[in-house]
Amino acid sequence: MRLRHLIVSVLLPLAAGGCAGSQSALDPQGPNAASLAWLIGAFTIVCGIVWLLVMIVVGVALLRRRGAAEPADTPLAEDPGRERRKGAVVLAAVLATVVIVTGLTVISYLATHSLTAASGEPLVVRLRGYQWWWEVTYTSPSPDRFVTSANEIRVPVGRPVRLELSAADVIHSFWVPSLAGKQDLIPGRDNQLTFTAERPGIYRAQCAEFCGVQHARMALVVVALPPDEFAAWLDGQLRDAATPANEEEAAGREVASGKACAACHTIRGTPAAGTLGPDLTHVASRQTIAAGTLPTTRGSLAAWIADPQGVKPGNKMPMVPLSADELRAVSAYMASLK
Amino acid sequence: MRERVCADLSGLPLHGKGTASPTFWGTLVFMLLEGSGFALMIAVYLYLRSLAPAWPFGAPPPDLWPGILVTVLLLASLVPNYCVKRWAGHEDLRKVRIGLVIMSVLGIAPLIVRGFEFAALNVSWDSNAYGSVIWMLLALHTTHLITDVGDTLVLCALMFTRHGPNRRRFGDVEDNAMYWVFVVLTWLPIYVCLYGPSWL
Amino acid sequence: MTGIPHDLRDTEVDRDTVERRLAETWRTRRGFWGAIATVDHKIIGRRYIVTAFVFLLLGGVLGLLMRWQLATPEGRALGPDLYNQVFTMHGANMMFLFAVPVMEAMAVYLVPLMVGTRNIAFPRLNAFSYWIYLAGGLLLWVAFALDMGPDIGWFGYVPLSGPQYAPGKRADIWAQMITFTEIAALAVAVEIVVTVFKQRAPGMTLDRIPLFVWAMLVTSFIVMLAMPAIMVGSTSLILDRLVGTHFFNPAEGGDVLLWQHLFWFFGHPEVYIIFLPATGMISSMLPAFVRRPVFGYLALVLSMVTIGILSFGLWVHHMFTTGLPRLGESFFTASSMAIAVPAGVQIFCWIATLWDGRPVFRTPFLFILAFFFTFVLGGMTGVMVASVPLDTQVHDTYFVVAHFHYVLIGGAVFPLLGAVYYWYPKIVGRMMSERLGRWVAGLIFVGFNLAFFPMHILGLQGMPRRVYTYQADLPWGPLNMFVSLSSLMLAAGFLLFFIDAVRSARSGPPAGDNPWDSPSLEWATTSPPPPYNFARIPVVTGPSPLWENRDELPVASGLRLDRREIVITSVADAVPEARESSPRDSLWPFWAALTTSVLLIGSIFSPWAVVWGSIPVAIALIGWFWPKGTPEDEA
Amino acid sequence: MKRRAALVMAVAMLVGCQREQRDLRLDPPVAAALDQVAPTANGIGGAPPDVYVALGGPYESNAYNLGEGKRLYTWFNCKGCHADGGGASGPALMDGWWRYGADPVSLFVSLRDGRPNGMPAYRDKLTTEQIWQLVGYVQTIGMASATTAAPSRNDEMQSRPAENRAPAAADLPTPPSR
Repeated sequence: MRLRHLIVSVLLPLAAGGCAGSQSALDPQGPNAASLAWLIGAFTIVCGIVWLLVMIVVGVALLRRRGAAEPADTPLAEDPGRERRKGAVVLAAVLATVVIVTGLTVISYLATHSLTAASGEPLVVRLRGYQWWWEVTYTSPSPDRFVTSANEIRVPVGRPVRLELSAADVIHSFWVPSLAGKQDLIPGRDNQLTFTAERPGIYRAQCAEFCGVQHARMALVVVALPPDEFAAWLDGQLRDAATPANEEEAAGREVASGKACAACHTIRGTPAAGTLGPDLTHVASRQTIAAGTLPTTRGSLAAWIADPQGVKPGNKMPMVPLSADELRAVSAYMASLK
Repeated sequence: MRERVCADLSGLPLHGKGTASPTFWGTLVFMLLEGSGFALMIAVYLYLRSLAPAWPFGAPPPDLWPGILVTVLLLASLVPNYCVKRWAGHEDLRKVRIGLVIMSVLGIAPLIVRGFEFAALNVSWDSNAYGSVIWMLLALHTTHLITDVGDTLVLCALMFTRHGPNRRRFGDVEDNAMYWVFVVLTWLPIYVCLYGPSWL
Repeated sequence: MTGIPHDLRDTEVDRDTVERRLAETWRTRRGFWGAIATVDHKIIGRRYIVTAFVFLLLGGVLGLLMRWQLATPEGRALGPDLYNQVFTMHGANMMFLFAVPVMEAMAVYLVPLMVGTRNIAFPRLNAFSYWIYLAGGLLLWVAFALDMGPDIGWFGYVPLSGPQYAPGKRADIWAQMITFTEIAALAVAVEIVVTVFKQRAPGMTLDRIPLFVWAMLVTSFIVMLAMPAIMVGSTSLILDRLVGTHFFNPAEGGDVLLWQHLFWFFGHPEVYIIFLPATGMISSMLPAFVRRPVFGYLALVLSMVTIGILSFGLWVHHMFTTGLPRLGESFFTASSMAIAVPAGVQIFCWIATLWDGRPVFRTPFLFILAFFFTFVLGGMTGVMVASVPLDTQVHDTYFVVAHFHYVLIGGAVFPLLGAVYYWYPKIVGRMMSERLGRWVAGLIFVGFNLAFFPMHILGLQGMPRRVYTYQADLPWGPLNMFVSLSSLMLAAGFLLFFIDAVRSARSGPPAGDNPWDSPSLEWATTSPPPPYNFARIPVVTGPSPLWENRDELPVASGLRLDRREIVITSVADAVPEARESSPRDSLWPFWAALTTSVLLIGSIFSPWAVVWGSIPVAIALIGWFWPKGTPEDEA
Repeated sequence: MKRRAALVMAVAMLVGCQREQRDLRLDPPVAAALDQVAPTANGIGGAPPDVYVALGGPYESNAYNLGEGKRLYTWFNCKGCHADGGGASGPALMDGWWRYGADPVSLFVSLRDGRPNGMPAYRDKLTTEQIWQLVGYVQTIGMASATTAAPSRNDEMQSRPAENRAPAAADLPTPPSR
């Protein structure tokens, strides 16, 4: 596919990646996104040529009779023979349109087919959209190996991943442009999306359907890992939360399970077992917090806990009054939950 | 710009009848757009029905008698309605007056039964989507029923005033009769939706 | 009543007397109540146009606010709540209060003149339509001023707009504003259809109807078949929110996607409701600026009708990411692509018109050229989003924002601005400035393309729509800043346009009857036209009446002067059938609109408003239709 | 005339803003002040904090706060004991006939500190603002007539008439039709 490479190399400069991971349809990192990028390129070239041709003809039409015409000039008489010949040209142009449009329909149909055909036993991951975060559940043949996480999907490289999409409240849309096209998460309906990551890397994804006041801050990252690394990581996720390594972290655990935090969040291995917000058992192992809003550092964790409504106004996490010591302790504890 | 008179229209009537009347076309066009409203509402009904595991769901099927009575009354009203239309075409004031009185009664009667029909649906609009959509269908048709009965009543009153004997009024009566046919005909598919057999 | 002898004919007196008597019969009374009561399609059309442009101005300000917020990452100009209101207001305002109404407004003014009649059909309905439209617009904007502006997007997807996730009355205001504008649009559609069917000048057979009128006819039919869908939708939504029905509640047998089907069954034809009138404007303006009739009249008419029919078969292409069955989606890809064919026919016919023409580079023509450049590009991206797999990448991104602004601004607003420059002299009697006009066309064209073309790239780079901000580490910052700066240029162009339009009304050079030497009937009367439009009704002998009769216009006589009389002709051949009357001015449409508005606004708060509110509405309607014994009532 | 119109407009603005505005972030000092209720000795009724009055009682008439209150009612499983207001192991709320009265301060104290016979204290589970939001919502459950700011039905299986059908108590055993 020489043409494919050509198109991709033309489009690539437009797709600069950010440090949060690439989020661009023009920077494909998996077969789905690659064939979509190819399709975008093909359509762009065909449509571009057609547009250029039309513009050239308009330009020529204007230039060939350029003169100092005035509104008052007598209307031109039509020459029937000439009009007939022009009719034939117009008809030819219409036929050409039909041919082009049919051709584009066919390649689009073929692309649809290639997208739905996936090979290999997929990893099934349940993705549930909430206002304004994502719940990620890794399924397994044995129910005790289900792992719940949030705002980050880790996938093994080379293996197809089937996302089972559902929504808890309003419509959301999952879109990771570097790997696949988007698919909506709709209350009362179940959707699926299958994709494969070809290279290890971090790919940013974002909610693409307007879902309320914090639609803009509903992102997540897809992290593609080599299969063995993925398996090791998944085993790690099955474990309970890390035990505090020092006094400060232990104090933080007390705050997290005694204050309002525990009402909404689960930290496995502690009394905190709320199910309204993201699971925090391994929160520090994730790239971002608050659905892609801040990078996971102790400082940003503290900032987020101290003033969630200042960082992401309107989100469902309340501002829980904490003393400075409590805040320091709880953020230290959170940062330790690798 | 200079003008050259090339036609004299003074011989034309002051008011066109039938297809020469803009009101006729206006009524027709209103029927088209309201018809598309009915069609869409029925499409909503069929759509929700196609998604439901059973139909009617969450409620017993509606009682049939009020619906049948309304249908019979509406269909029966088509006969005097046709007569009124003809008499109006002949500009027979006395007969049109009688006909409009009959039509007023035949318009109000199904409206009264319609009140019982809502009760006979055996489901509330806020019970579930089935209840919502059949209430909406019935309410949509009832709105049309009310407006046309209102129109008939006003026309009836008008025919007994000094404005009655006027070709324009007879045209209005004809258009009103045409609209009544529309109201009756749109009822039939809705009736089938509400009370039709379950295999439908 | 007016002192005119009964049954006076225009054949019995001289031309001056005819004009004086007609002016007496058709005039609008002076003063406040006279202005409220008028049913003159020109006065109402003018109001409609001005109001729509005011909404354009307001909507443009909202657009600039959004660009201000998005110019830099993590912008702090507007908060998320206000931003969501602003983008919803921008979309709803532009679609429902500007784009559709302005096209209908142009038709209200122009169609009766172009078909050679004295007033639109059902002029009182026309007055009612304007008041309802105004009330709907005020409802939306007053609510916005009260921090009650809708924040659910112009498409109002449930469940976000439903009872659980949209507290308060914001969503209801949006839904009820739609009811207002749809009533107004449906009323105008009815008037246009009957005007075109029954009030064409004698001799204006189907193949002699001006193309703008054809476009409005097709548009009116689309309005009548598509708008009930949104009425059904918005009514269901209000019922869900107000009385707890379950149309959109999946837990009780409703369905979330039902809303999207209903919305787009209206929403896609809506695009053609905006676009077809614009193509009609192009076809009607083009002859004057290439000095020859438009090429392929029949092909143009047929392609408009085809677009009208096909427009109902593509709504699903707005729902390609909702997980509908693949086969169905492929069908909708094909139908969405197919509409490129009739659109192409129109483009090719216009180019064929240009080919042998002698171009006159005046401002309206510049806008037509800007239209070619931008609309064809927008059409190309339209072909791209029609493809299911491709759409999964660009749907709900800035690519789509770019696409539909290319189609709507390039495809509809450019022709509209051209049309304003073109028909302004007819409406106002004075020319707009040619010098400023060139600046306007240049600034808007360049500003538009600079502002919107980069959005294609932003979309492909992954920027979703409807986000109030984006993070600094995403690569979208520089382009967004560029877009925001370019939007200032676009805004400058519009500002200059408004300045020109206001200034020329007072100080523009007088236009004369036919400044562009155009071929259609509206140019046969004075500028601005008298209240009765034509002293004698023209008789049409060909598709370009004023070019075929360059010295003398054939007219018909025999109409009465003491009552508002128009000529009714047959649908196909325009053979005169009757001298029908056209209603006098009346306050009742205003009262009917006022009571209807009270009912509709009240029903946001309580279902009982429908019951009690319908009583004054009924009284107003009876007052409206009760005969008053005027000469117009004679038959 | 003009002045009167301006006055009407100003009043409308105030009403509209209060009913619909969304204060997404409550200042911590205000939140702390909102906690300073002065209940009477028997724990029934009392004086709301000064700041509550100064804000104009935003938790009883503001649509957003009422909607949030309804969300919290579900999230914190008030249903578990009170059902959808119909009452189960906890007392019914829909009848508006409450043991400790319908006074907001009394409700606030009930929620914050708990009550004997099983009502737990939510002091450590909810913030002050959230408790006030719940107070506002719970009041609408027991109302004799729905306020226009009240939330409507939820997108879920219906086990009670919607809030905007108040007085809901009368309609509790949903009749098959009107």
